[in-house]
Amino acid sequence: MLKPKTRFSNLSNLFLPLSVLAILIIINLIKGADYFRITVVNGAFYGNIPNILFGASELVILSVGMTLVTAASRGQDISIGESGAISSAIFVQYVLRSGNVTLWTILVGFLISCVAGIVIGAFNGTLVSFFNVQPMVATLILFLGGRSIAFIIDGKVSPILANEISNRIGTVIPGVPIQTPIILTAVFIVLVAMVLKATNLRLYVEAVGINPSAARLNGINPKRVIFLTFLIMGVCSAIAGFIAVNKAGRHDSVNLLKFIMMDAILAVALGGNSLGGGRFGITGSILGAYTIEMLNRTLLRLEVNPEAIKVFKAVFIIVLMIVASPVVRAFVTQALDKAKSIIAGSPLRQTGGTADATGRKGE
Amino acid sequence: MQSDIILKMEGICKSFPGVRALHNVDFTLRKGEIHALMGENGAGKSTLIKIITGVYQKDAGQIYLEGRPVSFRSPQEAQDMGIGTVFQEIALCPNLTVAENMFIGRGRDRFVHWKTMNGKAAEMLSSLGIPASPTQELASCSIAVQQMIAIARAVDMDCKILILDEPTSSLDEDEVQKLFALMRQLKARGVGIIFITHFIDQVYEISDRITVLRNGELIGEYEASSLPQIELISKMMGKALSDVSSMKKLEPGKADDSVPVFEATALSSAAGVRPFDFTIQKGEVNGFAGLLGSGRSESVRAIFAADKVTGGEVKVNGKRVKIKSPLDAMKQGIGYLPEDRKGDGIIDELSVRDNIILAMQVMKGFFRPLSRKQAEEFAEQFIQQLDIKVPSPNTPIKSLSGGNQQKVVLARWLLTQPMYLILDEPTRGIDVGTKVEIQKLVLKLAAEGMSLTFISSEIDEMLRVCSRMIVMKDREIVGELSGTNLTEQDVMQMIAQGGK
Amino acid sequence: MGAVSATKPRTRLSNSTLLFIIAGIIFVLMYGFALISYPGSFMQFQTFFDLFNFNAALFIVTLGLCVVMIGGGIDISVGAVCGLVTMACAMLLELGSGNIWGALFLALGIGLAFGLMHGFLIAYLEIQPFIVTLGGMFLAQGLLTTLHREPLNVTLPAFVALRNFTIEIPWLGTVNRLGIFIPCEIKPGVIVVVVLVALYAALMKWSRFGRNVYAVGGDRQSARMLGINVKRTTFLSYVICGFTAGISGFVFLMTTGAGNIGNGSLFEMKAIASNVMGGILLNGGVGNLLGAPIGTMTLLTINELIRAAGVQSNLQAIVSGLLLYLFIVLQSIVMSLRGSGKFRLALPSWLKSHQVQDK
Amino acid sequence: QELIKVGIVNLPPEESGYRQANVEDMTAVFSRENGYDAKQTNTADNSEQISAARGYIRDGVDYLLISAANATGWDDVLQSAKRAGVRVILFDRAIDTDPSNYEAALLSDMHYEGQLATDWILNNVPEPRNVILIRGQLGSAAEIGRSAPLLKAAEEGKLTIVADGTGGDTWSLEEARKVVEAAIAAGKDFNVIYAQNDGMAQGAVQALEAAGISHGKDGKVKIIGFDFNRFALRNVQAGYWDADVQCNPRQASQIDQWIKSGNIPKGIIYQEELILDTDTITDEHIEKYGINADPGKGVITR
Ligand SMILES: Nc1ncnc2c1ncn2[C@@H]1O[C@H](COP(=O)(O)OP(=O)(O)OP(=O)(O)O)[C@@H](O)[C@H]1O
Ligand SMILES: Nc1ncnc2c1ncn2[C@@H]1O[C@H](COP(=O)(O)OP(=O)(O)OP(=O)(O)O)[C@@H](O)[C@H]1O
Ligand SMILES: [Mg+2]
Ligand SMILES: [Mg+2]
Repeated sequence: MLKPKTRFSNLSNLFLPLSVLAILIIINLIKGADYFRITVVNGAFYGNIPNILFGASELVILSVGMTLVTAASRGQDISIGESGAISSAIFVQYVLRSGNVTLWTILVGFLISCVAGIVIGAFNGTLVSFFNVQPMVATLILFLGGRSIAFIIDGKVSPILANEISNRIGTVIPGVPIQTPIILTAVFIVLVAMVLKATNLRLYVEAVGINPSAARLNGINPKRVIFLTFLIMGVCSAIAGFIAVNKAGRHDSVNLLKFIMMDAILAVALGGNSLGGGRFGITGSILGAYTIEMLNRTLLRLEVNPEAIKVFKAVFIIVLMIVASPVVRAFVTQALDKAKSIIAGSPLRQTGGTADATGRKGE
Repeated sequence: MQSDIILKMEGICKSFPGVRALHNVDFTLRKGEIHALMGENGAGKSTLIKIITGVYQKDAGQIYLEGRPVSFRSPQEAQDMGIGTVFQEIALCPNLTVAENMFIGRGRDRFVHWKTMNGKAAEMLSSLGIPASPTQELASCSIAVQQMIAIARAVDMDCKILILDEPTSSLDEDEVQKLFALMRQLKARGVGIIFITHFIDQVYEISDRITVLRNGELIGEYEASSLPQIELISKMMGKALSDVSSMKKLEPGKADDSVPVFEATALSSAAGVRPFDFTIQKGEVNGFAGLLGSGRSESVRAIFAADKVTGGEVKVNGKRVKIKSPLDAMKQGIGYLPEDRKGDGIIDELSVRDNIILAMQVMKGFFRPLSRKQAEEFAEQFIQQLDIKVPSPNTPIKSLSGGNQQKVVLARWLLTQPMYLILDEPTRGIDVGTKVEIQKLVLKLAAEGMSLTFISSEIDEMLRVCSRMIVMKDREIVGELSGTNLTEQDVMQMIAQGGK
Repeated sequence: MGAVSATKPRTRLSNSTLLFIIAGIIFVLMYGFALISYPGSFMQFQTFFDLFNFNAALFIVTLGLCVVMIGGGIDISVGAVCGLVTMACAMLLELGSGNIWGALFLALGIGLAFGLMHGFLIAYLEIQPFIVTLGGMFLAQGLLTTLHREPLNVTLPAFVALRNFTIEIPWLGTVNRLGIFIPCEIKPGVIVVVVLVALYAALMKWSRFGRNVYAVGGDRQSARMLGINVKRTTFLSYVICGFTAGISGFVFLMTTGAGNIGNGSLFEMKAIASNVMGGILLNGGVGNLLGAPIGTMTLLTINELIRAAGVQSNLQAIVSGLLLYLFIVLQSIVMSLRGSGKFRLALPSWLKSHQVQDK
Repeated sequence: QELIKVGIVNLPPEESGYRQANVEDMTAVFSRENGYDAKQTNTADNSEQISAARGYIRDGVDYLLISAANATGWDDVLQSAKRAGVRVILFDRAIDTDPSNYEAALLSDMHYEGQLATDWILNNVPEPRNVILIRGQLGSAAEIGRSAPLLKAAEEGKLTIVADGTGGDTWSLEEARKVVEAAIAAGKDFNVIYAQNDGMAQGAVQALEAAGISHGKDGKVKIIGFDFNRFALRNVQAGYWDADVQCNPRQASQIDQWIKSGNIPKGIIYQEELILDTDTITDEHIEKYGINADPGKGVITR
């Protein structure tokens, strides 16, 4: 009796991202029926779907981190792009200075950049958890100054990462039909799923996000949990930076991952998560991230005039959020219930008023 | 007769996903009467109140206010129509001042007259003897004071109907009497009062009529004078009379004097308790007695390191240990059920299951999560054992009734099988039947060797389970009482004398 | 009966007041430091007035956002709306009818329209404010590029006169390098700022609406139970914020005299930072409206300090970030010193229960 | 010897490699050794720039050098500079104001750059010329200037714009890539990519690579970038791209010369800029005019 109920509630948590995705797919299919067509180019799959998966990889990774930060700290990290720029700058410097580039160099460089990400996360996390500064403000500092730091690390030029291995990480490995960033993202998602499975991260984060005071009285140290989420965010930024810089082949401290925090936050919200913290769903955020990528590409596909592209994006976001808003959903559920009960001929029974129609999030 | 009825509810139904909270409930309230609404935890009392006041929308049924059908869509509308309410969970704004909390949302004035408002508030606070100043931020008041402020607010609202949903749950005897005096005044003025409580004595002391709900259904409406206590209880619980009467007798536990499980010397905390000494033996049940704000909660919070510990020494099982955080305390086998359920107890959006396993899970450690199956089993076990009314362990705890939430928090600590368990107002908002069950449970645990500290604003209840009472006044321990024949009188006397 | 009052309640400073005082002290300290370190620049009164003269729009935006933030919300579209208004008004003045009043109404109208949209979606449809206003931001930016992509200077004489209008304070001023005495100047925008500050401060302190905003920001759930129309209060706070952004756009145009894509960019971030430095927290329910201008002044003084100190180009952003860091940490240390007693994180903000109206 | 006091209002060096070169150039030339007491404020925010300019005027500098984030909104400040006897020289970016409000302006002519590139297409690509236009940040001086000649040519029927996209507010490589990917997915036939800076050109090329479409000297699609990043020039040199248009960031020595000689010209002076393609490019060009890191001869940046 419990099983189907759980599954149902899982689905309803993903109502928002799935419905948005469905709408976008329909629009794209109307525009051209070949939307899902996949061909093979240079031994790798090519088509709209691979493009979306490829393009969204950094966003997906960042939105996972953002989900955790949001859930625990009830605020958002707006310095993720900067943090990615800094850690990838360090990666590039390491690789460039090590002379002969081998897989080993790249790996060590990557690990070093992850450490850098952790340091940045620790900086933000300290402010948020130990100094009680609100996340958006705490991370504003790096948001403003971070690119300068990356730039100085870069030696004030945009260094070029012209080596074969980087290129393969950014594109495809010969013989593997899927672009490397897609694979890396998939590995990342699996790792996150494993971490969530093997630890109490979810329970701790949710408890702290919902009621820090109660969490503390149950032996959880809210400061440490919040700090931890920022460390994880740092690692996520480092990974995203790593992928981005290998894709680009050049470290452009100015533009790398710029303004991506907006999309990441949007992904979290589109995933059905509350930006006010508490319960969270990683799956939703991941879907949300792909949805945003698809939305951006849909606007291009519809050949919206570049001047108006933001207007369309805004209208899309607003309309989607209205459709999925708790009030509208409650209204629809009610109407459906009514219809059902009329069909069944049973007496009227409504579930919930607007008041308790919660757009449930989580799982 | 008809004109006497100010509120009439007919066939009220309300369902939440998975729960039928109210089914076909009728209720009438007359002018100038005090009408008790009784029922076990989760019977639907608060839900009925919330429907009257427009917090929830009813699924079916009709409400008549002074004969006219009404349907409030928000508490504001209800309030505008002369319904004053004190909700079960304190609904005040912590960031506003005491005076603002008493007056905000009332009246149609476009502007705030601070002077007048503070003046009026000060008057009311002093007339009710509430220890708070009008300009104080509400957050700095204790729960009990907040509750009294909520009452003061509702009472002051020149209303036709006053609704009090467990207003006395954290008040002590004195405050309750003050409240009753007020209620009688209002009653004399013709106000209809709906009164919800789990204290049977209080019901009989003040109410004229009683409506009993059980599992969301109306059991009946009775004149208080013609319904014997025992019968009321049996109607609430739906059990035969014989079962009920057997529950009253309890024997305070006997402590095993040899092993002091926990020992503190000169313990003090940043929340302001004066340094105090405290010991508890294996299998002992003791309690802190005192008036509102005497520092009972602060003392036990210091033991559990819930507030920052600022000094003192602690020994567990004779060994010196450092307890600097709740986790340290938990690792030493101490458990603590806080008095502020909403703020410190429940994690409201998490499921009942997660709430039950929380403390145990934390003790197991970050890297060793319970399997889903195991968690489910634990949850089911306690849902059964404590008779928690919940559609499924996956239900978020916030949709439970107040009393059932309390049971979940209790279950959480029982699951950790602590050596020493501190219960600060564990029976707050718990119905009579369960209350007795909990008292029994406490004694049973003590018999099994657990040490417990039991704090309750009902001295009576403490006397029933505690073998030793530590009496507090002004955040200081003023004395200790022990023995089997303690009476409320003894305790009150010690408080009055301040130990000297 | 009096037994309860045995312990006298201690009336403490409220969080709002304390934060406000900290903000004030930080500003005074910093300005004092600036006066001592860089007298060449800061000893001129004009420097102080210029903080307002050229940033009047930012001050105004901050005020509007402050109301929303006290109510526990956020509006990140303010900068974009401000920018859109400058362009729309510039177009009206330059390419359209060329009526200043018309432009003013257009500015207010645009601001109001955004405010109404945000307010409705957030309050009545219960959509998360960040997302709604992110949408609003994209919409405003998109409309701006759609309207007119190129910069547009307003040359309408009446408007140029308004733009150039300054109030001179004849007894204050400095002698410049040509030996001419230049009196201190105040731009009309500053007056708007002063008036709005007074108005909004009064609104938040003495009006029922203002107090309701505090209540809603403090605990949304309880506010509803206390009989406050939470939805309307939220709605109005966004309307006010949007409207204020409209005003700020017009004031922006009045200062620079041109519509441009970059106008008002990143104002939302600066306004949030200003408010937080002024002691208005994003959690809601806490803050004094007067903190908003003080926070903005602090932020602007940081810029001026960096300029006066001649910080090396590559380090400017970092230094300003570090200063921001310093102030925020200072603020937090003061707060935590006082709150060290009890562990009480601020009550969960309404944000959390945003989708859930009832308990 | 008295130092000449100079206030420089510039964009932040982090904005681009171009800007970094510009800022460094300014810092190097207007140094104490060179007889200047100069301060530089770097911000992309117009109101901050205006505030800074006012600050320098209050400080009583001799010269105020401005590279404006926004071309408009400066009238008031420039007039107060005039009143205070501060001589204003604009560099790199124009300000849309009456020429009497400043002494001289030494600028990159974005429109001219766009014209160079458009002419190159008209001369080097045979009909049909199907162009994908990837704009920079909409409304920026560079975007407006570099778009205009191409749009005009399209209007005159000399070429067709088959897709018109933007790299967004950030001149983003990824956005540019998406623009091209969308065009490919839509089955557009194109043979020129006109990307308004080198980074976006790089993104566009990545999209082509992934789709297996040939480009460069012997390829189907001609690639044009702007800014003279050294990596871009190397790509042109290697025949991986086709052409790149210069945008010269080094105005400082010219201005220095004007100031020192006391002979400041009036009005707008445009810097000389050039376009290089696979045939005309030399190592010397890359060495001398390029900006940013040099990946080395023969190294292409994918
Ligand atoms: N918002 C809600 N969502 C889902 N279920 C709810 C909600 N509110 C109440 N319920 C359910 O309705 C039933 C009645 O709850 P109610 O709070 O009215 O009980 P009560 O009689 O006040 O109990 P108590 O004495 O414990 O306060 C309970 O089973 C509870 O779980
Ligand atoms: N943060 C605080 N700062 C200053 N005083 C406080 C603070 N919190 C509580 N107090 C005061 O400390 C005193 C002790 O409160 P406490 O909650 O311990 O009382 P109590 O004896 O447990 O009574 P009850 O639990 O019935 O309210 C009260 O006067 C209360 O007002
Ligand atoms: Mg109840
Ligand atoms: Mg207590």
